[in-house]
Amino acid sequence: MLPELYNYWVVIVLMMIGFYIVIVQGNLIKKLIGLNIFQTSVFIFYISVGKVEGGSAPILAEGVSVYSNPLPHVLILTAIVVGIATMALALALVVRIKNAYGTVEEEELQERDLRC
Amino acid sequence: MLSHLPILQVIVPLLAAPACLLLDRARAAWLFACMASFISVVISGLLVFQVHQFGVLSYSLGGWDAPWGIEYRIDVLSAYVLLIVSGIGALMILAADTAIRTEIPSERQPLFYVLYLLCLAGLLGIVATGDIFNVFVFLEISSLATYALIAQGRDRRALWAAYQYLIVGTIGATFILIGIGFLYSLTGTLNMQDLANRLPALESSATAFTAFAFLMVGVCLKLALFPLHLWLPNAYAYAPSIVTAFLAATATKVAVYLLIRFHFSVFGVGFAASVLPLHSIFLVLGLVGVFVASLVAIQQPNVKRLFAYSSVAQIGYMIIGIGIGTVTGLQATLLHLFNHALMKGALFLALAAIVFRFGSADIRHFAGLGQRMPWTMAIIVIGGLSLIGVPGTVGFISKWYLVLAAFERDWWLLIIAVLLGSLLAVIYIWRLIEVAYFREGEGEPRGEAPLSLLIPTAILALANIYFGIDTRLPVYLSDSAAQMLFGGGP
Amino acid sequence: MLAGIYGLLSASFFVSMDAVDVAFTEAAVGAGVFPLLMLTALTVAGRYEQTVHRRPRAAFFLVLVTGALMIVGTLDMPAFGSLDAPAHTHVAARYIELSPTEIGIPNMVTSVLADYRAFDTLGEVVVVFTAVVGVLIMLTPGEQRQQPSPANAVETMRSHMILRVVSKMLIPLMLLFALYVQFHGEYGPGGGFQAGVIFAAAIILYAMLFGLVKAQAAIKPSILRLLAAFGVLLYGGVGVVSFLTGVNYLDYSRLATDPVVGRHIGIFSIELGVGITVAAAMILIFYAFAGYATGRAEAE
Amino acid sequence: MTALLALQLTLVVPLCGALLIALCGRWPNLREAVTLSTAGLLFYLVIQVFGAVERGGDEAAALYVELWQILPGLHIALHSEPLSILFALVASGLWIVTSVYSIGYMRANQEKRQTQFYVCFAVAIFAAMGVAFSANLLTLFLFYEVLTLSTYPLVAHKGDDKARAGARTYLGILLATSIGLFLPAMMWTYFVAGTLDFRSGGILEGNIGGIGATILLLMFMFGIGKAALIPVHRWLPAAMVAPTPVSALLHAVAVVKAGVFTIAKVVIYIFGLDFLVDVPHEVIAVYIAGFTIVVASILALRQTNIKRMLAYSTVSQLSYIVLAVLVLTPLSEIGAIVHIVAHAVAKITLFFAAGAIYIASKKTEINQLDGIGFRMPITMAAFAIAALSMIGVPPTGGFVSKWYMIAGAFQVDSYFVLVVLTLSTGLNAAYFLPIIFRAYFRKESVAPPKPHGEAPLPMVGAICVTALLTLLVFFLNGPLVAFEMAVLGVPR
Repeated sequence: MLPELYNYWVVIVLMMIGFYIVIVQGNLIKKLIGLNIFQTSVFIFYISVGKVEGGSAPILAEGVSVYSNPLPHVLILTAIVVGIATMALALALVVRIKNAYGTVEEEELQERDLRC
Repeated sequence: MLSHLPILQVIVPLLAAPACLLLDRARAAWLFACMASFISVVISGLLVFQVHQFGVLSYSLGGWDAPWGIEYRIDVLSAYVLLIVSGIGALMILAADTAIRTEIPSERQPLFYVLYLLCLAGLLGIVATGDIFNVFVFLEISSLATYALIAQGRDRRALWAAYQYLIVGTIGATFILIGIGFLYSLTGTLNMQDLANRLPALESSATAFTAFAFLMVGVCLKLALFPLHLWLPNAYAYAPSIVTAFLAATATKVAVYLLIRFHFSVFGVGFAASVLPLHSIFLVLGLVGVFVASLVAIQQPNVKRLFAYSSVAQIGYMIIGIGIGTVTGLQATLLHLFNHALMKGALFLALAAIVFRFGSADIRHFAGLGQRMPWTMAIIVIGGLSLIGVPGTVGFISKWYLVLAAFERDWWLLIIAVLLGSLLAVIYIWRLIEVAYFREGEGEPRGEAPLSLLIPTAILALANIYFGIDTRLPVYLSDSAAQMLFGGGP
Repeated sequence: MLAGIYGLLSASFFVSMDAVDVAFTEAAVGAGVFPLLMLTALTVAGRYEQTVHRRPRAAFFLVLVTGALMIVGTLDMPAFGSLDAPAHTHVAARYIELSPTEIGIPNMVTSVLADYRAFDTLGEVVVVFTAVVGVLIMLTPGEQRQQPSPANAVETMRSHMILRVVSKMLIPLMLLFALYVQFHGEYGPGGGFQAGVIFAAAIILYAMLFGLVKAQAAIKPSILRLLAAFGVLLYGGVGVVSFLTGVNYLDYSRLATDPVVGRHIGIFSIELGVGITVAAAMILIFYAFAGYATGRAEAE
Repeated sequence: MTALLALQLTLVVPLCGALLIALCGRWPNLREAVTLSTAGLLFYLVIQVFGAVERGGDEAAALYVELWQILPGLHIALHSEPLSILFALVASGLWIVTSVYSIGYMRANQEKRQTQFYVCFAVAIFAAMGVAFSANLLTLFLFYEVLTLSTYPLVAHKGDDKARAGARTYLGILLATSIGLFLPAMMWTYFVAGTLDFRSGGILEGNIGGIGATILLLMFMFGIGKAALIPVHRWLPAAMVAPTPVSALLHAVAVVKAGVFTIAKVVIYIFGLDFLVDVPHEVIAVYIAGFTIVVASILALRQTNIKRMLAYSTVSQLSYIVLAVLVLTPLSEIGAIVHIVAHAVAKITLFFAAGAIYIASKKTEINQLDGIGFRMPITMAAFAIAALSMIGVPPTGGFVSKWYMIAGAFQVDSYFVLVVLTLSTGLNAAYFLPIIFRAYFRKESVAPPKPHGEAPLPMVGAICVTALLTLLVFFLNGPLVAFEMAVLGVPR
């Protein structure tokens, strides 16, 4: 079973690293990088689901009978775009936060809020 | 054209948004947005009627039948929620023009309306679609719009709140995405109906269980179910008042809808019970949520925050309703969806009026408000009574059904707990009333809020009373929806 | 930088999973847009940081639980790459078998993306649109608005003669390539989104070398806004047209007498919509960030 | 006009009246005219309904109208039966008198916001009518709350800190009790009984037993805060800050009467006498009521301010009614019902008198009253009559009701009740007689700055009328009692 599933497990490890960073990191930008890793690994997970042994890219071609599953690819195309859109928004937020607070560290943010 | 209503419901606001950007003048954008949202109300009304007439409406996009194409599927439940969301959305946009005048600089206002419409469209899309991945896409549309909207609050903490919400929300969405991935790898389909047909065979599989778990956690993050509620109070407290009002009245409702949809329609009632004691978990979390949140609410100096916590508590009630696990319980939840939208809508809009006058919703501004803004305060009182559950208001109806459901189960402790919960509500409402009516206001006197803000608020407040007396519509819809959900698939 | 490398890595991974389209996109996004955004953000936010980790243990535990749950979840999953997994046999099978004849284009990803699940893609475009509006509303300075003057932070590269010459030649090529990707999407990997990103990249490069002001003079933000909105409307409009032809939303079959041709037209036009919106959005986002940065640079 | 129509109009008329009053606010005379005519019309309508009930038979039975169905099993419905018609008569009748009186009072006192005053008053009457004619507990609850909310502005009328503090206690206690106890008790009742309709013989029998019934009974007794049992009585003295006509409204016309009326309704039509007899420890409730009577009387004894003293006397008098209701014998029920009327007319007289004294001489303390009897003979005469009624001396209404109470107590030889009644009678005498004594048999210690006679005419007129009523209750008790027998299903 392990050889069959190792691929997923690798992905999961990667995913969890990202997740961990998101939770633990105090620096807002690093949080986002963590989030990005988290999401990307989910994409990989999907693509792995779509992989077919000995299949080739799902573009019609002569002499190819087995194609990989196009559906996950489509979903992930969408998901990637969603991800990058989220990132853009998040970074814009960070920029504004930096401007308003003068820092992008969670601790400092909180204490500065307490002060005012 | 009538046959296209399901999709029109979503694309009218969806396409109105970019058109709104083209206008690029606040007033024009506002009028346009009003038009679009009122059209969508009409559509949702027609949809309710159609569903009532012909039963479930299925609309296959691009002409590809499910499961190959994306299907829009309107049953009683979705029609009901669509009605709530679009109705509230329209009322809020009415008030928006005045409400944001003081809160958002003029050159940003057109963009504000664009985002508002996008958010509305996203929420409607989540409810209307019958395709589980499509849910994810529209969830993100509404979420992104929401983050941006929240960040528009004047207090810089709004930015921080928006960021937190963004992180939590994205994690939630990703969890849902993972859940979908598992489901797909297990069944090879994304259509809810199709899933519902294929899942029972795989009930025992660990993958199905994991998918279920991830979907539930993801939704509960969005739903701000205790203890995952931490993002909500800040977001509601610092967002522009109108945004708060809109979100409080719609976003959480849609999240509850998703919960119910996944739980009952996709996986089926039996599933959860077979793999884990979900209902008892819901009961416990709901109860704890009600009490903790209410207790915290009592100590809040900022009234917006106070009602934000009370929202968390109310969500607790809805979850309890699901946790009871009977038709009546579910009906109580559905009723509370409707009723809570009305009361919180009225309350937060009233707060918007107060913010409009005082610049913040701090409780010290409430001193002497009974004389200064009699109408606004009267509305707050009505909303408060409704929140407590006094007969003659909608709050009573939902409480009534909740207690009824508990009674059918002979869970006296639960009944007592629910009633105690309402007593906590009495306490924090009383705090407001006391300050507003029994304390002299200091500072220069300020007048009543402008009519453009007051009228929508009043409409909502009256709705609180009207639907507390004439309960036929919500009771009928929620009843048939609950019946259908327990009868099986969507 | 690291992020960029990570992006490239995952892209290459996608290739090995023969998801060329995804790989292409990820390459464009993960290695291109994301790091770029990061950098611009960093120029504003500054590099300074203190490394405090909050409640690492609790977090680690949480992560562990989640991971374990997922591992459990995978246990009952069909073996990796197995042919007969339901994922491949149920819905996807039809796409692979029938799409060439139904849609009549070789790239199945495109046909699924732009036809079977076209509505998802509409949603995707709207997401991009939402993001750009969100960025604009957040980075449009309020009342205290300053025009970025020629002397601004993003113009540091002016001095590099070689760079400018090279890129002068490069930029037109990129634009051409973008167009190719745009219209060739039906046959090879690629499509509206990728094209849009590349196009945007070209403009952004231009902006970096010749300064934001020049770039904004060349391509006005106001026009970009219109384009961004127009793309979405075009996409949605196609659906509306299919109403008028008396079929369901986004059903292209009646756009021409022959359904297949109709679908070609439909796909072509929506891909165009995607491309326009994405390109405009990306450029606008960059403008917003850069403009904000310079605005603050002057404020200090 | 059919009685059924009249029944519905009793709700419509006061509301329209309130609306008109609000519209005519700018022209005082017109406004007062509207008030009076509304009051008169309402009284006429109530008489119509009364007639139907009096005639009995099908017509009386048909006096039921369902206005609305909130949920299956939850109706807003009106019904008229002897008990309710009596309350309605008292409220609507006294409204006329009070309006006349308050016109005099408000003008003589140059009160502010008079329009608001009259509007709220009308709304309060509307609520009282609703309470009287409600056919089930839910309807009653709704109007009960309306009554609370509509009287709040009246209590806070003066608008200074003292008034606001009083109003706060008033609203706080009444809302808290009704929402915290009354509402849950109501829900409980529905869930066990499956209905909330008032049925003779009660609806709880066989549906709830043992200690549960006792708890439910106590929840009702304290939940109905308007009945002012100790310890939820504090709102009543607190509300004394209000202008005198309002005190009259609270103590005689609507509010407290609504409280005891509700308790009577609950005991008679929800529990049912026969069932309540079997309820364990039902006697606890009796003790609470008795305790309230005695303690409140003692407190009244220690008051120096006339109105506060009257307030405490009300507290104790209310518990007479509750006590009598809980003795659970037909005779005692009659006593209770008659006492609702007797106390109403007597207490309103006392308040009117107190108000008159205040207006004429600005005196509010008991020890200032030396010799007042010679300056204001009519007022004090009325005061004396009412006081005697409070004590229970013939020929006043108080005697009749007390008589039936004692008789009822004898039927079940409940000596506790007898002791309480005699004791409290003594106490009442102890705090009323001194006033009369001062008024007539002491010389004025200091002559008032400016000599004064009686209060303005409308007030004196009103006082005479109510005093007369106090006597009438005594002389006309026969038909009254016979009529009320129907409440207990005793055929006439």
